[in-house]
Amino acid sequence: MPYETDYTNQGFSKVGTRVNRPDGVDKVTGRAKYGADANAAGQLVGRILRSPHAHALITKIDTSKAEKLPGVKAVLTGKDFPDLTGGDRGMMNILENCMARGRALYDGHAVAAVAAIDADTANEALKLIKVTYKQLPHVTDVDEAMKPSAPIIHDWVRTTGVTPAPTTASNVAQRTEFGHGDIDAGFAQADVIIEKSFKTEQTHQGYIEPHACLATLGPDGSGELWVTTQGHFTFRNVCASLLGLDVAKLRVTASEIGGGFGGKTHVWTEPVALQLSRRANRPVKLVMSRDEVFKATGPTSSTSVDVKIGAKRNGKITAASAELRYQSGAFPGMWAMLGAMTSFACYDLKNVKSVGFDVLVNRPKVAAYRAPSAPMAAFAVESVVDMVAAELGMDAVEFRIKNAAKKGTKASYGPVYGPIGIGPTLEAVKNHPHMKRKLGKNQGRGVACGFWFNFGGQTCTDLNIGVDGSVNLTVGTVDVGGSRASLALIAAEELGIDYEQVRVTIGDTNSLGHNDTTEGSRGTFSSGMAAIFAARDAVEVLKQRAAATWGIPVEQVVWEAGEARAKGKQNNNLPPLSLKEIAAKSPRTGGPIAGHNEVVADGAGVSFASHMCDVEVDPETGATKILRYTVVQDAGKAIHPDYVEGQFQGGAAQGIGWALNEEYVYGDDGRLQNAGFLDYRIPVCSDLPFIDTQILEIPNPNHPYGVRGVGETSIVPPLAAIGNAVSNAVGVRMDHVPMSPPRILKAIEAAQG
Amino acid sequence: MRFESPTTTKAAAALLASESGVAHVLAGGTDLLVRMKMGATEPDLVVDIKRIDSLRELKVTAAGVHIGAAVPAIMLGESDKLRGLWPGVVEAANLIGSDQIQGRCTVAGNLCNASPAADSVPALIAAGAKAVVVGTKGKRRVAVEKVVLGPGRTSLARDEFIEAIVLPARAGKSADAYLRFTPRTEMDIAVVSAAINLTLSRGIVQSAKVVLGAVAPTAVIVPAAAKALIGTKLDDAALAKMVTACEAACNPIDDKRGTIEYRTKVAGVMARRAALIAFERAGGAK
Amino acid sequence: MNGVTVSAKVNGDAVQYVCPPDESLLDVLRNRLNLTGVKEGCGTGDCGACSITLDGRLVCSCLVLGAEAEGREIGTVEGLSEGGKLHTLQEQFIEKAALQCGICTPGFLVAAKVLLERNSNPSEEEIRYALAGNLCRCTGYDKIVRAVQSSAKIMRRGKKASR
Amino acid sequence: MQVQLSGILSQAAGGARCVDCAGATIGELLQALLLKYPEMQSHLDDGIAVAINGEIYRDRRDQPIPANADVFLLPRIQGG
Repeated sequence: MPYETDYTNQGFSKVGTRVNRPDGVDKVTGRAKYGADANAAGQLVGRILRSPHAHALITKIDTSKAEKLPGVKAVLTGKDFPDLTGGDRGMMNILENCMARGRALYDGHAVAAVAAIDADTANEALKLIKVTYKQLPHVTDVDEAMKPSAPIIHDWVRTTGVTPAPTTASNVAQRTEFGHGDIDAGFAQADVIIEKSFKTEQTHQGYIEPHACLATLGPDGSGELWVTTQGHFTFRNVCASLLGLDVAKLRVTASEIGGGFGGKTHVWTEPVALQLSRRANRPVKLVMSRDEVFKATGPTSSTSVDVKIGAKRNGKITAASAELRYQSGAFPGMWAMLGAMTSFACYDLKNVKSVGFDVLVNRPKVAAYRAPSAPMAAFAVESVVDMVAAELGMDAVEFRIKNAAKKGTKASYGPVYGPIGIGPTLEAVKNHPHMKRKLGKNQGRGVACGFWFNFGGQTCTDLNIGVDGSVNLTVGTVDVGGSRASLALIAAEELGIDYEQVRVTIGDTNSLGHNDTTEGSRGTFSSGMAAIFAARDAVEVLKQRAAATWGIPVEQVVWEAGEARAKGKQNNNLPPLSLKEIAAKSPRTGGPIAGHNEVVADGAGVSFASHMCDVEVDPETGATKILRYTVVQDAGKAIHPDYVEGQFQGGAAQGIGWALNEEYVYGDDGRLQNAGFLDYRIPVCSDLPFIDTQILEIPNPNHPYGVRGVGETSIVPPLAAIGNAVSNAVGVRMDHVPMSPPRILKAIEAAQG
Repeated sequence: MRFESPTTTKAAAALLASESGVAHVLAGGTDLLVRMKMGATEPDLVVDIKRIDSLRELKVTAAGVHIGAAVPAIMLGESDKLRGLWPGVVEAANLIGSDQIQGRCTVAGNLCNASPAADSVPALIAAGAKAVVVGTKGKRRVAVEKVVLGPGRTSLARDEFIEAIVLPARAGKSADAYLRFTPRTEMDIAVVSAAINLTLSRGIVQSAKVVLGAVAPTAVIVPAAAKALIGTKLDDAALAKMVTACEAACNPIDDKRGTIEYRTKVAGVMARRAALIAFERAGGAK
Repeated sequence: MNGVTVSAKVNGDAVQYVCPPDESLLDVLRNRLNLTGVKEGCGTGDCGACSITLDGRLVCSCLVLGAEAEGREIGTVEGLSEGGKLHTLQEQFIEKAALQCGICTPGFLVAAKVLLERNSNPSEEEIRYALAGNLCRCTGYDKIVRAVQSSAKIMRRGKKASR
Repeated sequence: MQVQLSGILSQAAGGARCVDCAGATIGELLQALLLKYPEMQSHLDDGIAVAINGEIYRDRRDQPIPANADVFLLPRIQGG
């Protein structure tokens, strides 16, 4: 049943309240089951052998000794994964990333896998596999990889997006360009032009739960996969396609997910676990170790970005341009394109151009990381925005307000904006008490803006009403951060019943139609939309049952405050029927009462945030302390404010880690040197202050409640906000993230000469 | 692998002596278990020394301090008396990892792990600590700085292990301090560190010991830095001289945790700040 | 590899298990005693997700051998609630929305419980340093610290009332 | 209507940043576009997003396109 998605500006009684999450008790008692918490009778332990080399030909793999080890039930190498992709390069890339095919492309690339009766045997078997490598020249730096002399990662890659189409291989997989107007003319009008280059290092999503799955695949081609994932339906489709299975015969169940942030939108070991299970005909549990997570799952790009912005004395930007070089690891991605699209999205620009280059290097395949690619572009752009403001002698916030995009602005990536929140977030920053705090010695303040698209996508939900009037809502998006609570609120709101009466279940792939991966801040937006419509669907049934009970036409029945009411004078004698009463009678009025909805929840509504941050820098060590941090973001409508704030705070904290300390450190040998939480330094509790939040609600016209996605945008401004704050504190422009103590100290000393 | 938990030092030494393969002593296990997990070592024998009663003793007396090899670092911080006598040693020991690590790790283990960045080692050396080493042939006492030979290498024989760390009696008007630099506030390995132990006489530094960590293969005693402080009230000139001496004593490496230049520069900064803290603790006034 | 037979107490109950001598207590708890509330985030003592108490001391169970636990008392998240009643910290973590994905929550709860037993009125800074061994990637720690603060307050009030 | 093409999509249209094309829905528009520019097929296979008056639609081929709408074709994007 199609429903109108337009914003209805209704008053809410449940939505917007801070209720306790329904899965809370499970999660504070240790009962909630995550990826590694499931077991099956007769299960084997799966382990993966990984390349120690950044780039090498695999000339021979001898698995005979491993196969003979008692307790080993299956050994696989690349040849055990036949090419069923039918020439689909994208699928082949996924397959080759799961298991090398003749060539190891990065330190940590899988080259063989075993399944054995226990961990000790599996580990022993890995040692017995003899791999003969012929090392090849490697490249891990994005700028180096673009040079003509760089070793070529894939000989089949031709740069797309350039004319004429090249005929020789390159590490530049794609050139993309966005923008409008005439930047040369724009820069010619400028009174001030600032141009600067920036670098950012590679970071990982750093979810605390390593990838884990329990795979069962029988000789009949039927299988089960229990897995920690953001998208069990996508995993099902990809695994089925790579392994030649019928989609419907592979049931994938999403476990509770211990963090994803984009990193669990892609398959890494799951096809291998299934193939091991098929070979051994026993369930296989495969859990990654932490160093495997760092080495062989998808971090975000390291980047190199040039930005040029020109403005008139009156503070109006006349032109802006950027060239963005993003490495995508050993396989092509779209990461520079996203950087190019988002870089100037906050501003109303007549002349703008951004060019992105996606570059291959010998590092793990890059995956999405929360508003992928936007933070690095924002770091460069928002730094230059500050520099231009300073050059003009203008307040940096005022300068941003003067140039902010608004309804009707043609976005730098093309389309024209509807109602958006960048202006209001900046006004909120300007008026925030944070901005009035007096700064002390060695302290600095920074402000920055950020943008993210948000997605909707394919969504399918079921709503079933029990005979006692309690409601189960089954959704196909995973709960990455409290969405069950938000969705239960929405269902309760629509049905007019208590929040406590609703339970939300994450359905497996065989209980619902396809649901897109929970990415692009779509969980609450799209499943929320489908929940509204499924509830309205159920309300129609409830009204019919009430009409039948009363013996009146259904047109005379309305649904108000959780009960069916008979309208019209002739029906005055009919007392309302509550949902509970109708449900109790349902076995005799036509059977179970349910609502259902499938929708492509497009129109997620773009999202903007402005952050402010105060830091203190120790001028002798280069150490930065975050003194105060405030997030202002447009949520459209905050269904559950606690979890909206939680997204704001979590994104900011990840951004702070990225800005100050987190980075992949590669040695000259192309090996990752810090594949662990000790030397890959995500912020600890004592590193951070409380993170203040301010939720703005500028309704999204494409959602019945006005909801916008909120999950990602909060990681976009921190790099730049802290970059601006540190630069203001030390009096030197920081241009390299992370701004680790050695980098800051070096910058200070360089400036002092 | 065999796991043994003897109840006497004699039995422990005998076990170590009789093992022909790879044998490890297990105290807190916070380094050993990580190495086992990473496959860096595959022991044939692990000897847990925590069931030896005498090794779990922490004795703080006027004659000196006895820290049993199985005493977790957190217990050092729980002793007000020890904190009063050797604040630098305690703060160094309490910087080894999180509260979770503190509940397990020991200063003897921190020493035997022989990492150039070990937190407690510079403080112990500055304090003049000695290790009581026990083996099949009996006991010997050795200065802490003689235990570590280089990264991962100690001077202990196959059958030997540390029974206790002992600190000398404390002179009046003396104090120590330890500072390290880490990018995070907690859960980190020292990029560079400095321990200072001072004794004052009439407000003037009478004796001093300056030890740097993570700037060379082993902790570095810097006599020239100590000399710069002796006879002063830590005036700016004395401190500058000490900083120069510290920088000169540095022989660090470039690695994922820090660069040569950075370590050298910050070693001096840490030493200067630690010296001022120790001076104030000892009752000094500038 | 010959197994080691161990008798210990877990959450007050006597247990006995046989484990290989090099197996971590974390693996014993998860795989032999089915206490999967104890989580593995790193296996090297850097994340705190496997936090437990061992004779009352807070430790990472990944850095303890199962063989070492002979005669010891082990406390895990599964032992926090008493009967049908959640521990105040558990209630406050839910109430204050101090968890998002929840994978770090068991470790935080055990660490916070040990903190509040030692210090019934910790400052914000004391809370932050006491919990620095527990990594959380979702929340930015804000609501976790607040939940510990409110728990401490409630527990202090409870103690006064029961006097 | 005038359909604007971003980035790599314009390459498939011989470098044109803006092309003339008709269609009452996204589906019809893409079909018409493909007839005109067969090279567009690989991009359609990879996935495409259509911005209509600023709102991005990724999957809804039946989405109507109002008259005089601002229509912008983008490559499909990924999120975290």
